[in-house]
Amino acid sequence: MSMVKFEKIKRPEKIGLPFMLDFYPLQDEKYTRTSQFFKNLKEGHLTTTKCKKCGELLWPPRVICSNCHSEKLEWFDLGTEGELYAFTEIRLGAPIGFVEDVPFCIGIVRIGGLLISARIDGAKYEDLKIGDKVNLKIVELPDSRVFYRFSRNKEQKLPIP
Amino acid sequence: MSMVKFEKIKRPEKIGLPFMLDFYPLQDEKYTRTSQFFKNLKEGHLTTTKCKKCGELLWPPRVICSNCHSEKLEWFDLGTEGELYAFTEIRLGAPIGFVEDVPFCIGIVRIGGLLISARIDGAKYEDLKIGDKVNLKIVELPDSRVFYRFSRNKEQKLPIP
Amino acid sequence: MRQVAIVAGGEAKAGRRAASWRDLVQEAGKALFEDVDNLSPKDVDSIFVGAAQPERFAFLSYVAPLVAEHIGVTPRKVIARTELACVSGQAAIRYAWNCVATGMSDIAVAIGVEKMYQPDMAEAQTTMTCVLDREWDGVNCFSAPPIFAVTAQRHMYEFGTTKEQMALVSVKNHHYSSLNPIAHLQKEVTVEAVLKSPMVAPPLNLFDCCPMTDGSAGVILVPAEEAKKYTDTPMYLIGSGQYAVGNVINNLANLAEWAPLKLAAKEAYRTAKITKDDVDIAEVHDCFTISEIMEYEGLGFCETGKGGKFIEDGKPYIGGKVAVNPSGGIMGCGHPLGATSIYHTFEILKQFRGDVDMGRYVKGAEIGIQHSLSGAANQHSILVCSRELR
Amino acid sequence: MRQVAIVAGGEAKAGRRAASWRDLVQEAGKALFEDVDNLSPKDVDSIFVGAAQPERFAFLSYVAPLVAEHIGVTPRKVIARTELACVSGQAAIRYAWNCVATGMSDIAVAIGVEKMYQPDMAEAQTTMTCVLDREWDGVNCFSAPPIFAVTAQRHMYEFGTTKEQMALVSVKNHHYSSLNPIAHLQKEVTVEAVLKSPMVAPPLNLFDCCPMTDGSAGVILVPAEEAKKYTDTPMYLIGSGQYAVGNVINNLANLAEWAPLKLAAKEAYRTAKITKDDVDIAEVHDCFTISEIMEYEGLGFCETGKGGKFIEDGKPYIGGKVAVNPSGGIMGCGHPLGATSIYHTFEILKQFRGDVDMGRYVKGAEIGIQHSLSGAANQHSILVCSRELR
Repeated sequence: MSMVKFEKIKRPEKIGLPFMLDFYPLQDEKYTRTSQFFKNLKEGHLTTTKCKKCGELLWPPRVICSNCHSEKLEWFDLGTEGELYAFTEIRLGAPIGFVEDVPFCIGIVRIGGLLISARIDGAKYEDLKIGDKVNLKIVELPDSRVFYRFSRNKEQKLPIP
Repeated sequence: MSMVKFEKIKRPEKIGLPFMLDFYPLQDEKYTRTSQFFKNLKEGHLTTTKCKKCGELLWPPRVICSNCHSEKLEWFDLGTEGELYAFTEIRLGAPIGFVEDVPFCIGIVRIGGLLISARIDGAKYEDLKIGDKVNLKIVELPDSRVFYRFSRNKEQKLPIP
Repeated sequence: MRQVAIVAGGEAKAGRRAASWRDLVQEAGKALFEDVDNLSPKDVDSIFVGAAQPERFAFLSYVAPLVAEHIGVTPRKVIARTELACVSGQAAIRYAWNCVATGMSDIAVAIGVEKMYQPDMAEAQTTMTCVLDREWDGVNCFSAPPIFAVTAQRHMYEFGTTKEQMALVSVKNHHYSSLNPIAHLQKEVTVEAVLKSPMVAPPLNLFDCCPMTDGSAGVILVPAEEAKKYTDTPMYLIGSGQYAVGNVINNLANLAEWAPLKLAAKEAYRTAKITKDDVDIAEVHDCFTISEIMEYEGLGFCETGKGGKFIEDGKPYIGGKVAVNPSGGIMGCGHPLGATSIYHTFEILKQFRGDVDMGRYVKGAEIGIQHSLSGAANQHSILVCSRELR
Repeated sequence: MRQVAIVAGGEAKAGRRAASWRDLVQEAGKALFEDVDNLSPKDVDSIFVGAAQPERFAFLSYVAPLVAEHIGVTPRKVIARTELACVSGQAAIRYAWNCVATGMSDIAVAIGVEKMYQPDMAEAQTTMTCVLDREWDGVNCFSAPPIFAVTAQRHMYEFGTTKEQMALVSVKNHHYSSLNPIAHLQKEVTVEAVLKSPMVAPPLNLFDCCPMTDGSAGVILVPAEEAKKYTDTPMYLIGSGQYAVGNVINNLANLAEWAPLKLAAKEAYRTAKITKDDVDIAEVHDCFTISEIMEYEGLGFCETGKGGKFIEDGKPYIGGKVAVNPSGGIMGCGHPLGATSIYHTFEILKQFRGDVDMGRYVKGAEIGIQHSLSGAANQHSILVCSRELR
């Protein structure tokens, strides 16, 4: 036993949030052919791809129409007002990066003919009901990525500072 | 566009090394039925399980013999001296947690009838050859976990401070 | 093409286990071969491993050879892991079945494993969230409880299903699991206790949700004509159905009605040459109470929207119209993702053998179905098992 | 039991792509259906997805339904993902084959995808390291280059194989890939350039190693008797072999001789009713130069230990004893893990059709094998493809 050498080793204690725990999509054109979606979002437009050939509205955005395999797609503006199709509130079990936000509402919003999941800001669960109008809202991450949320109209109607 | 609210959100910049990037095994009996292996290691013994029924030496340690399915296993001391069966040196492409150590040698050591992979300390690639004797060495992590390595005899023979 | 039988099963105790994934696999492997005569690991030529996310839950990929190695099998015909989230285990059985049917394999093990407890449960929750489209739905925290919460909300909204009806599923399944020694949860609950348990994601309380569970279970498949060499009580695979629509929330068929389940059931009954009325035991995917209610509907046991009344009327109990989850289901036994379908398939074999506590025994059962769903309930898989070769 | 044919293939350009995994899948899907007459995504009843580690490389699990959704397929018979590390794609084809053979599926897509480039390459390297037993070998940084480095070291030690012989593999495969428009690397290399390239893990230089690659490729399988409805030039699956020993380093058969490969090859030739001498094209797993050398040996093209001399003597070139990796192999085309075997299977179909650059065309080929290995080369899988139904 005295023959065996023991050595203390060190390791980095903290690391940046790794890719495999970072929910927000990579938005740079180095990583995705649909980076235009995020450019549009930065300008306040929630868009998706629509097939010019067969007319299919595709969500999430595509590079090829999954209905007819055409590459002729165009960006379609979904507008800024949606309607709550369903919702809940995260009270237990949030993933890393969202634990600090608990409780918060999430829901499925009917907008522009689609059903899109999203955070619903500006309301508690008890304040919401199916059919409520909600408005597009855009959040900016510290690293300059963006993502969409919705907020209940009440919040939305306040003047933006 | 003026209707759309923009909001900056924050996220934690650094997190502890998550489980899914932490190579060293969980050693507590809350997580493994072979925690005895690590207790033995803390006392300077590299051990594994041996089947009392069929005599099979099992690596890595088991709770059930994979040869005869007996649960009657005993801890077998592999000794402290091994022989290099093969080796290389990590010069490019080390994983997270080991990047700082580059370059370092790793190898396959013949010990106690087994072939065990391990870090080989105390030598550069050019210093080593197949058949070299290497000695058991135990490293202690900041969180009190332990793991085994081997080192070339030369290093081993130095008095331990 | 050969017909195929399951001749043995084995399982580790399910639960929050002080054990690693490889400990669990060894326990299931030992139990599996103790359950069969004249057959050792060395006779097995193929292994089909069901595992959902070992890459994250266990920081380990390529688990199939490690599983083989730990239970003493040397695959010389077929080996791979199958992943279909919560249905990974049934997918493994399905492929084993096909490979034995074609003759590519003669003796196959299908074994599932999942180790879900890890030091940081927020990390495990993160992992659960990448089962939905991580970039478009997972990012909004739609993991299992929230997607089934909105499903329940829509079912309540469209059909008037009540929280009390949902709670009855939890009460029933905890009752049966209290009689099942391998179950994760072995305590009965009351409707009141369900309704008073902490709210996870409204309208789902904690006892509307299955627990996080560690576990492993396996079965052995052989050609039907060989089955009696190994056991007096084999179980035959006689049909199956599977159907999937898109998993992105926008592309789901409907939240309140599971069309893919209806189509999978239709195909399962067609291929097995049975009707819904022939089903004696249904081991179904009760990951949440609302799921089982919608499965009564989707499997044709009652009309769409009437699932709540179906349990209120006592129909899915042993002695009722059809025994649903006499094992205790996922709600009571737990949900070690890659192993769940295999635990439930083995349950049907144990029922056929009469090898269960009499308080949860379905006497005289001839046909059992094992149903699993995955993702946002966009995909449904059904196996039809028969006590007799048909 | 039905015989099975591959009637079409499609692939995304392999490389360091400015594209997400879902972009790649869409590209492969479009190419796949453009390669076949009278068949649209809506005709496909089953999808078999090969993917190795999307949970980590793409932070996404349960990719099978997403792949289906993105290429326009609604699976109504069979769907799952298969994972067997670098062999995930061939495992997908194997299951598709069995399911079409039994009749569970009539028209199946097997499609593989892997997106390997991500913002932090050290994170990707970490992910590569959990393919070996993470807790006992991965922890020591035994990922792909080091395990093949020690393999090369032992092969050199036991048989006198030289670095120059290994470099010839890289030279050959880069030459063929320079003629392959979908290949990741399209520049030729010299022996000198290989030997002077940066040392990754001695004795392996950078050009002894395949690159990290993004890619996706698919094939369509139908019953042999239906094949001519879709194409004049189908390719038939006529045999296969697979063999695995333990993946923990201690439990490998031997570093310098791949016994599992020999056993898999024997089974593949037996089931296909051919001998090694019938093989015209061998698309083999040249993840490292040493791998291809050991595959000459394991596949029976030369004696054990003589692989180095085999290439020195010009035998594995087009016009030699057997055309090995006329696609450019993994070395030249790249290695998007879950898609690799499918790229190579499609290559054999293109060769049979004569649909490749004449500089890498194997004229008159009748039999092609697709070999893939995984982990610490503990597992080997071989598919035997024939231009004619046999």
